[in-house]
Amino acid sequence: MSTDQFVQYLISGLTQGSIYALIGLGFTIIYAVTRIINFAQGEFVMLGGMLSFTLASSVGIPLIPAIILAVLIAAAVGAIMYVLAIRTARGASVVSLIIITIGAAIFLRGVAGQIWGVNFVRPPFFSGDKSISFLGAYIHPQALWIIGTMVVVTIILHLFLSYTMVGKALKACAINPVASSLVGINPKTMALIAFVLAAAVGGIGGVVMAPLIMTSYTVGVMLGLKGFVAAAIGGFKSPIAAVVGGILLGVVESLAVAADWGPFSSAYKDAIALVVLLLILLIRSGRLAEEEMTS
Amino acid sequence: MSGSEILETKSLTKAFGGLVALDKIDLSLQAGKITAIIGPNGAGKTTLFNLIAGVYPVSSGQIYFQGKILNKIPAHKRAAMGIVRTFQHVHLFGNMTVLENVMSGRHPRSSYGFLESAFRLPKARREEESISLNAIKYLNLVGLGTHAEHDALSLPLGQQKLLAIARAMATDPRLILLDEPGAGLNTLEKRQLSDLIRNIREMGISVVLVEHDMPLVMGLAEWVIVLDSGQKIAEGTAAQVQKNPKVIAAYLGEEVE
Amino acid sequence: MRNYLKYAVVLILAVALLALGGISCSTGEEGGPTPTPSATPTPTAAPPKEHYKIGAVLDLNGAYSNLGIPEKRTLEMMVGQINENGGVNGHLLDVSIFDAKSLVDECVSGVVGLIADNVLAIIGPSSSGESAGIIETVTAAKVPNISLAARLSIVTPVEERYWVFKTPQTEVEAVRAIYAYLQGKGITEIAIITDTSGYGQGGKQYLESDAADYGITILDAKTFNSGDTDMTPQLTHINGTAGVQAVICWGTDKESVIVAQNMKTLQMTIPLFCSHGVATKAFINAGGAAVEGVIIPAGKLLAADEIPASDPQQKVLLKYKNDYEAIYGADSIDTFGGHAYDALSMVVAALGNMTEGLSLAEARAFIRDYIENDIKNLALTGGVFTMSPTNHLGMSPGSLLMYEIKNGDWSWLK
Amino acid sequence: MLTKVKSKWNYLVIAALLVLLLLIPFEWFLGQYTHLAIFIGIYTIVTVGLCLLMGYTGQVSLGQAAFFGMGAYVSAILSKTYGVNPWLAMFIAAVMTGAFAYFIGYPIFRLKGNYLAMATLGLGLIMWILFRQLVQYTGGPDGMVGIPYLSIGGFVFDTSFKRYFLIWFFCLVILLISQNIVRSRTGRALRAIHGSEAAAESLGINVDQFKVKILALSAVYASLAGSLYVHHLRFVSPQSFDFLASVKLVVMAVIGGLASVWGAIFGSGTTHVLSEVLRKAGEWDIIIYGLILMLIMIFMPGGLFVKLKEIFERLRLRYRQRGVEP
Repeated sequence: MSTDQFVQYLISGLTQGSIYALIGLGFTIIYAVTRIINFAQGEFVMLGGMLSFTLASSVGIPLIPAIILAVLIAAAVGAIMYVLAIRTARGASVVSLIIITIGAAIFLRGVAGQIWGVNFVRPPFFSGDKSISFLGAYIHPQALWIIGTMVVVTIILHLFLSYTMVGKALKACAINPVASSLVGINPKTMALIAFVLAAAVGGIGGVVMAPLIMTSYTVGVMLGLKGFVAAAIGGFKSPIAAVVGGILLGVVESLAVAADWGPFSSAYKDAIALVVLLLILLIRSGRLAEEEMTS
Repeated sequence: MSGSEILETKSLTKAFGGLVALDKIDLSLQAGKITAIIGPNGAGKTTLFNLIAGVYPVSSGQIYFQGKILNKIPAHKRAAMGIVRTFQHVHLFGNMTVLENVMSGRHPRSSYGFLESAFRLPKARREEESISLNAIKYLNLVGLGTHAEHDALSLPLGQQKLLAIARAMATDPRLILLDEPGAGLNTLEKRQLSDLIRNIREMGISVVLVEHDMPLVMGLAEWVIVLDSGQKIAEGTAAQVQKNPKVIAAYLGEEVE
Repeated sequence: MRNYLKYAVVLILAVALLALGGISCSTGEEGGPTPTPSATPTPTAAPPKEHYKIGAVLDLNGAYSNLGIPEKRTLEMMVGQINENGGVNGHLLDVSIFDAKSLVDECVSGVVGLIADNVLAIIGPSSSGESAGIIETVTAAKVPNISLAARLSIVTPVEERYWVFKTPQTEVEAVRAIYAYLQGKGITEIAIITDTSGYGQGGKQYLESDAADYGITILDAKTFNSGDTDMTPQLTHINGTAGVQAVICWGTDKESVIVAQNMKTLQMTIPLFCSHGVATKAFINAGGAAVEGVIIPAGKLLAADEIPASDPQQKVLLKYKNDYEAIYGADSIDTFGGHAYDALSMVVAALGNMTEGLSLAEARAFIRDYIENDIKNLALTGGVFTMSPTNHLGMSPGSLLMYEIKNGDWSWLK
Repeated sequence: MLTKVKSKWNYLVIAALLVLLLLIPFEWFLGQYTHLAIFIGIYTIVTVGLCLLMGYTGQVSLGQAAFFGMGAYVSAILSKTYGVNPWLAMFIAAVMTGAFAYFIGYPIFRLKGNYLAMATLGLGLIMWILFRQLVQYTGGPDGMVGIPYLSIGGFVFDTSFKRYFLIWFFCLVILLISQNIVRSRTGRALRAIHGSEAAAESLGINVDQFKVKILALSAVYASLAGSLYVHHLRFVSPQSFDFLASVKLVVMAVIGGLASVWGAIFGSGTTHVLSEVLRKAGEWDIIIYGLILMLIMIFMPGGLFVKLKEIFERLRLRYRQRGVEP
């Protein structure tokens, strides 16, 4: 494989990785604060994409306001979902809450299907369709938007969690809900904020990735799955961890296609990626166990 | 068997990455006695417990139980040998009743497995019989017989601690390690606790307790070992260690509740 | 406060249920057990004859819903028309449509349910996997089934598919159409990139087996999964393979667009050929600039207006196109609805020749036998059908045309 | 409470349910739903395993469909391609799946919490990919048709009516076995692990070993269900064992009631009856399905079975007070 090709594989992996990371971020935020694996995260991404399409292409609002509006609506859906479905479930175990998010995902998908129909669509590109040459490889301008957005969102989240009052409260709640509620942090409010944040981040992701990978009412399933894997590799620990997980997944997938020895054709790329990642987890697990004991 | 050693450690050391939690500790505990391990926070008391219980491997040195070396023996095998411990944060099984908690303590003293239980084979029925009989016996020992059917976590903390001890006793131990049994108990409950611990000793079982509550320790312990920042700084009878200047120094600033 | 919210949730459910009620009622009417006075053209006060019950399992949700929806619309439209004209020999048609959700289990359950409802024949499902799943069930129950899925394996080996027919063109015709075209253009060295789905693997199988017959060699073969969002790595590999003159992609429309998109990004200039599975408006609309110049084989429906009157299919193509677009809007037509049109047409043809008073089993057997033996040179949207005991597809060759996408529309490469 | 003091009431209810179960497949009763009832039975078997694993031992599995699929495919391939006797094939499948689960259990259970979820999910996906890609054995994405029926001597289970009784026989036996397990020393050990691994270990419970054993047992259940599944449908395709299938299984386990063996029936039953009822709703079905799923969890987070038990208890007490205990 020539260096040009290698660079191309990396670029592709990085782009996909950024997509997975953007989705993984949402999983991480909600999990950290509530211990819930939110199976509706992929649907937030779907909403972001579909809304930006409707607003920009159908309604004809200029791109920027359309995007902002789309993200706001997605965030609102997140809030409504938490208030109506999660908070009303008093005394529900985490598992039950996870099932609620599954129900919500199915519901949102169904509604989206009714609103937008079953065909897939593509919102307008942010800055054209002319691919850019880079070290003998090519990259689509929208891909740069995706990577950029991922980086910016991650940094903002990181700063938000580390330096703002609310952010710190969220962190505290993530580390120890009981203690933080004793010092006057209301876990319910924190959970609400987490859902809104996650939905917004998912929405943003959906908005930037939709022009490149297109969107339809069913994309939430696959994207959600990839995002979950990304977040899980990162251990649901921090935004940074989720990003690392996502990039890792993307690059390994891309290289798995590059290296196609005999039986391990591109048909097995996902399997190869998963095996590699599981091995990483297992190797790390020893150390993780040690950490648990000391902490 | 009083007089002989139930537990011995030789230059026992445990390090987590950089920090040394226990540094070359030599201990020898008399069988059938109540021994207390005291020391300020972070002295390494709980680490010592975890090493004896086998929660994590020793870094260097040896632990002997009734003369047998313990280092390589996995935690779950030690209960069968006669070592059992309780936890500072009670660690009861919330998904079981009081009685079931104690019954699960009979695990090392019974042997039937999946097959026998799946098909209710005679062996299973026989053992279940004795399991529940023994469980009730130990439940009565700690005076919780009347609460058998309640959910374990519905009990007040005092009784939860007693239940934890009953559960440990159900394994028919030779040596029972009690991690801060007195923490969070009121005076009355503490008195009950002391009585219970003495009872256990009367049954010929060696007791080791880590405890912050000095009055309780001094009232109970026949032998006291003092740890400070991973080192053994003193041991002896309660009266002796109380006068020991090192001990006093170690406890300066530590408010003794 | 919280109880409030609970009530809110309940309210939503109630609304949804009402809506459900509405939906099922409305479908009920379209399925039409109750003939409206205007719809019953029986001047003599003869008692209305019992309805002909037909079942359909279509994917109204999930991966294949973009096939299922036009199929459903087509069936509802046809049933409406037929019943307006007094049904078949005075029997009103009653088509009950089950949602298979693009899932095999759901599909089988749906079919079992339909059979329990004593339907005379079952139309659908839309995907090859589901279709394979119901073969055992319909065979055991002796109910004729007309599949709307692409794979040839659905009707072969025909002795094991006694009760199963299908209307869409198979991957075999599509592959041969493309290869013939390549041969004409003198292209001999190609790369293929195929979906790992049943549809894609079917295409791969025949692309590889038939290549030699057309003097074509496959230099690189890559795959992707349904739902993948980036084929750049595969295409990079293909791009790095010397001598590739054209790429053939075998998948459904969304993934195919991404392949086209990625080729453009990699600035690959060699032509891209896609399967007949991408003949949807969404492919063009969402594909935009990326799919300009993509060449595909597809049914004549896409060029209905250009088909000469000499072509036996012309009439039916125009009729279906105009009727459908009259209801669902201009340019709403696609070939998948056409497959449903063909399937129901065959069943109706059989019913039209069915004698009165047959038992359910007899009626089912009659429909099967009629389709197998008496569908001869029947021109429909997919092609001209001539079924036989050895051929349960029976499509005459040349049912597929080659199209190139030029400024946002199919243009027939005559 | 109910599990202990077994009053006449409980026996009455159980008897009634059994009679109901017995009558379902008869034409004059619910005959046309036999197929549905069979599916409920098959999925109940998988769900029970999941309840033991998740509800009692507290170990998440997002890849249970992998074992379900292994059972299905091994049975299908052996009995169709190699002409092995279906019963033998079923047995081999169960042993293979159980052993497989046992051996991957050791590495997998070194992971905890969400890492474990991730690992099981990965396992499920990998198996699914294999089912799709090993075309020469599995028939690929389109699957295999023409898998033989089960039969005893000359008696062939060639109708849904016959298979109904076969499958529910298996289902009830497995429910009883599981019931015995959870009410035994083993069951206490499993619950202890769920309660506190440290405490369990300190009481001499070999935590790791119990985990892999229960994983293996749940895998065997899933495998048996898979075998019954293919010999019922006489068809198998990878799609029935994808990620969503694993999720569906977890959903069944939870809405039935994770910490109750008998809840499995309600979990499997509800999901299947729901989608059957909703199928008439056309495209709207999944919207309503999603809503109902949420409502069940919101109003009975402990699962249907727990709720039913509460209601039943309340009724019983009321009648007790009225003094009309039969």
